Amino acid sequence: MKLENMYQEIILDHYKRPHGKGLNEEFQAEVHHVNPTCGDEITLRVSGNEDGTISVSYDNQGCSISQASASIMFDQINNLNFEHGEGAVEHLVAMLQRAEDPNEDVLGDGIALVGVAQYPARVKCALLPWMAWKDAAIQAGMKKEK
Amino acid sequence: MKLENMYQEIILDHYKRPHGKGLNEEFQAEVHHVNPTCGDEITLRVSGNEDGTISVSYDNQGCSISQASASIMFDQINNLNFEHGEGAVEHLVAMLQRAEDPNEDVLGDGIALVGVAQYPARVKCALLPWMAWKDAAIQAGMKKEK
Amino acid sequence: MSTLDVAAIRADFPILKRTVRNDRRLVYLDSGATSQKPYQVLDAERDFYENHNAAVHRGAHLLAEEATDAFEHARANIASFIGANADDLVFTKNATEAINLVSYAFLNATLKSAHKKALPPGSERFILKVGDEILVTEMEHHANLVPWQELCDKTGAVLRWIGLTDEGRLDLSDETLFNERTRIVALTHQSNLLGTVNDIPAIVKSARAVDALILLDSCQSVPHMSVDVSTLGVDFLTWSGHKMLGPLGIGCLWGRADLLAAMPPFITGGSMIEVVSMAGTTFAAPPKRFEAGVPMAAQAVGLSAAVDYLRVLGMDKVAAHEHEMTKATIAGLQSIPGVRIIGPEDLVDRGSAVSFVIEGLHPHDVGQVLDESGVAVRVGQHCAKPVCTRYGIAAATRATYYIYNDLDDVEALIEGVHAAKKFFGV
Amino acid sequence: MSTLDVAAIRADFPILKRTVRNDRRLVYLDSGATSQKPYQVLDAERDFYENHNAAVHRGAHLLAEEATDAFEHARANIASFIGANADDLVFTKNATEAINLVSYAFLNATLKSAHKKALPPGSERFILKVGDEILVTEMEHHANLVPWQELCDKTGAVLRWIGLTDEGRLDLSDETLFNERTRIVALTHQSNLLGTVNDIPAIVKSARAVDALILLDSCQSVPHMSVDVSTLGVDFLTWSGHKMLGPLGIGCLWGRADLLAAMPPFITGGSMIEVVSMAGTTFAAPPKRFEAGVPMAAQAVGLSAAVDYLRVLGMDKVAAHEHEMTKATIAGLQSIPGVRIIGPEDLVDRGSAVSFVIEGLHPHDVGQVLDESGVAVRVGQHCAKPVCTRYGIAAATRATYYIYNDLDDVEALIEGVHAAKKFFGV
Ligand SMILES: Cc1ncc(COP(=O)(O)O)c(C=O)c1O
Ligand SMILES: Cc1ncc(COP(=O)(O)O)c(C=O)c1O
Repeated sequence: MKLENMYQEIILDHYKRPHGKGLNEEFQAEVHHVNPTCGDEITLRVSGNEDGTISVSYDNQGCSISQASASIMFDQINNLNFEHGEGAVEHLVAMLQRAEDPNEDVLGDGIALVGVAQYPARVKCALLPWMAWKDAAIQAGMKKEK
Repeated sequence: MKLENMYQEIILDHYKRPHGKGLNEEFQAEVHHVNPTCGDEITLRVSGNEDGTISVSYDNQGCSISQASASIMFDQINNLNFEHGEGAVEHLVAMLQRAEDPNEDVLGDGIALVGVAQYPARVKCALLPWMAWKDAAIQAGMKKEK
Repeated sequence: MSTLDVAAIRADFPILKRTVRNDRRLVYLDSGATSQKPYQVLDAERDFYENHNAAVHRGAHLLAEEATDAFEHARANIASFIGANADDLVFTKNATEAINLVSYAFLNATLKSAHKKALPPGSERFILKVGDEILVTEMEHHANLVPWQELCDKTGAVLRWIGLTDEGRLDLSDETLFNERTRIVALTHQSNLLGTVNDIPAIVKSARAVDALILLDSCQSVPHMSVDVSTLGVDFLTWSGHKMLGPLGIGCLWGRADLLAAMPPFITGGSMIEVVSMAGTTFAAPPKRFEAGVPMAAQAVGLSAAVDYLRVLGMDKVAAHEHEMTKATIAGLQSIPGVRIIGPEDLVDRGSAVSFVIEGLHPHDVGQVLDESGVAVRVGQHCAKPVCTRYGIAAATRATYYIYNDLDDVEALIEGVHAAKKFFGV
Repeated sequence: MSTLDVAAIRADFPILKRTVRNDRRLVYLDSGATSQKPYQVLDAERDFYENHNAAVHRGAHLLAEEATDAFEHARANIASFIGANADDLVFTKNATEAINLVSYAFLNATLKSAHKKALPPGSERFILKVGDEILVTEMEHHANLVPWQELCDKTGAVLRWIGLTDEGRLDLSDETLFNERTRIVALTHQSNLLGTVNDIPAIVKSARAVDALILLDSCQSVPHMSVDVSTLGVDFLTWSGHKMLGPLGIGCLWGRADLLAAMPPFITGGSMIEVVSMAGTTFAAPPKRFEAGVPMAAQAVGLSAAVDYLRVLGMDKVAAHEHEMTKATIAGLQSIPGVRIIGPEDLVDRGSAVSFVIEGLHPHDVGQVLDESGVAVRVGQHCAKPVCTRYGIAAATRATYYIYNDLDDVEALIEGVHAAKKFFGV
């Protein structure tokens, strides 16, 4: 069974005991992203910290992959600045859609999502929280024009 | 060549020297029928005579089959009553679409149209004037309710 | 088991010979989304292309004649399958377009009337006033819901809907839903998520009492049971070819002749016209009025072969066969702790779509484990999000059956559900 | 003769092996109506059905993944054929639907705005006021005329058109046709009756000067010449798969990304939504927003194979090959007394559709004699009645060429015309 490649122990752990789930009262931008075919949903809020980093909070429902991915995203991106956060998102996309080798420094437990790449229909589940973060951060004006 | 089956001498004669072409000034109903794929057109007028028969006149443009058929229609139907005229129309339909044996008493030169049945795309051409007559006669209220 | 020789049927479907993940045999339980195609259908379509291909209704040469003949024979054959006349059957690209065609007939009649433009005699039935009502149900597929929402948004008509009981049936207790403002009742024959088969005679009676039109979305009925418009009493029937062994890219609208004749066109262009000038255009009679452009003739020929295939099996036998599998599925699922069936659990007036959720497990994950063992089900909202909302679920796992399935497939499903629970430890 | 190996090409087209009336070889000169299909296309479509068939974008099982992959790869490949991004290519059932999709974007934006309903940002470009103008030409196929007439009938916008010169070209002398009321210019790249290839840079310049959108009907250009949207400068491109070796039942709309994003949907239903409730619905981004219902995935895969086939030949070679045949046809027809060519007789900016009439002979009769000798041409109004009216003819005979034709076919046509004259004694 290849199933264990996707559902690694570490993914199931995040799924069962998600990190950072629950919305902060205060926020600068809130987005609601959905995956209309399967019903995954996430509400995500961002607010800027004084040091230029971004704090994130979320609430969601969905499959194990999207929930674990949200938990991992929280670990990796919370309190990063936009540039670093965006780098992590890009890196996840590269790993899932272009089979690039993952970098544990950037993705943390996210490297365990590598097995998802074999199931194109699930890639969207894994990306959902990360894309929501990027959208929210841009809406909050945290992307600096160059 | 089967072509001669459709384009019998008698058809080509009607085509080159059509009978009754030209519209009467007086009429009770006028219809304009077209065959939109090929551009055949007919304008046809009917008016009732005192004896209950219907006089018909027409002007048209189109292929040899539709023009010859109009000329033959004029010969066969002009100054018939609705019932007899409709009978002739039905008989032509039966010959062209259901391969029924033609009756020269009813169709006159129209029996020479029998070869058209082999070319389904042309059946519409042959029927056009006859259908126009029927439509006009009905519009003029010449069909009696039973 | 049953009335169909499933082994013989399976031999006609090339895709069933392939294996899927882990070299498992394919257990295809997603025919509700689209069915597989037998050789007979694929061969008919290919024969059209290899021997008779031409643009239909647009030429006088031999190929054009043959193609036109094949296309119109297909129309007549498909029409006769639902007890209809060829002239009253319109080909569309799918059921979705067929439903939109009717909703846009209302829109276009309303607008043309407002702008004092020519309309066919009888079109008053399609002219809406602000406050007129469109009645749907809470169990509609998005294809039979969103077009009516859109129509209301653009005309000031009001969308109303028949709610659902906890058992997954229409709640017909509110009789005021049918009233003198109701212009059309659009509902599904069989719910693609719940499996419910609706009581059409009751709906027809209520709709007729207020002189409303009735559109029946038959996507999930025409492929699975005997449907005869000459006795159903509805005004429009819409369905897709691809769910009944036919090719992708073809759908059907049947309409009562007087209504089709009274409807303005939807998509306009070539082949649906009578006389065109730069200043204005007059339109052909139905069904051509609604078939602008070069049509999907090869697909019509394929669908006609599909109809022949089903006719030989017999639609009553098809329904009986599916009924057996439905019964076994419901019994099997009921025996598993934590499984909740969404939709009727009794077997009366119920088709073979069986949806369920498992306590503590997301359908996507259930589907993945099933897929790993070769069982293809659909997971998600099934284009029926309001049904999910009604039953308090985000999504569901759905098995749907067809003529090539049997009780072994049911067993594979039930085993897969056990495996999923085990894998995730719930 | 030329740049293409016609014998090798012909071997790929099964239908060219059949004989027609009187056991004649098939001389197919009706590709302008629909082209024939090579094995490669038929095989690709069949492979999809036999091995990967499922409803795309609707399932998580292996087949659904494979089908979705095949469908989206086809989209990307077809888009790249015209120099476009996959996301900007919408699949429709034919070109006619593609054009209607744009005309209905105007209608729906106008109505939703009037009813104060949600519209995508940027949709102002599609909201019409009474007196706004839609500009077409007198040489349009009905598919690019009637939808705009209908739009005007329903909104109070005004249809204007660019007339034609006696030579069969656009008469661009009236500059006031492009003015500040002009909202969209919809015209054909190549006339299906006249063969004229229009001067798109000139049109683009005039349209841009008044900030009008431009829709290019490319039904007769994409199959026959190299077309690249990244340099053309138009906003929308519409064409049909079946005229370029692809299956029936699929058409394409390419649109500029910002414009597609600003357009409200046309046909609504499943797969084009974001969130649905009984109270209202939000829509997906393009291209999905415009692809409601289960799409024609097998046909997309077939069309992708067609694009590959043409790419290997090279579109410049295809155009050069057709040019040779056009030249021979015009010369051949000019040498026959009583023959009048409808459309440009010079060979500059001219495609391979050659239409003509014969003094004293109706095209239907000409076509019949040609058919008897195996030559399949189209006769009639070619879905372009205003062009017939403009040139004072009731109908015309038309020959159109493609990659599987050669100079022998031209000769067969010319001989057939002589035979027709002889048969009818004119
Ligand atoms: C120039 C032109 N535009 C539009 C169309 C319509 O294409 P379809 O009928 O495939 O929608 C055609 C062909 O019929 C055409 O030649
Ligand atoms: C009940 C029902 N209605 C409508 C549809 C829409 O059919 P299609 O997507 O083929 O247009 C479907 C299937 O998707 C369905 O199951």
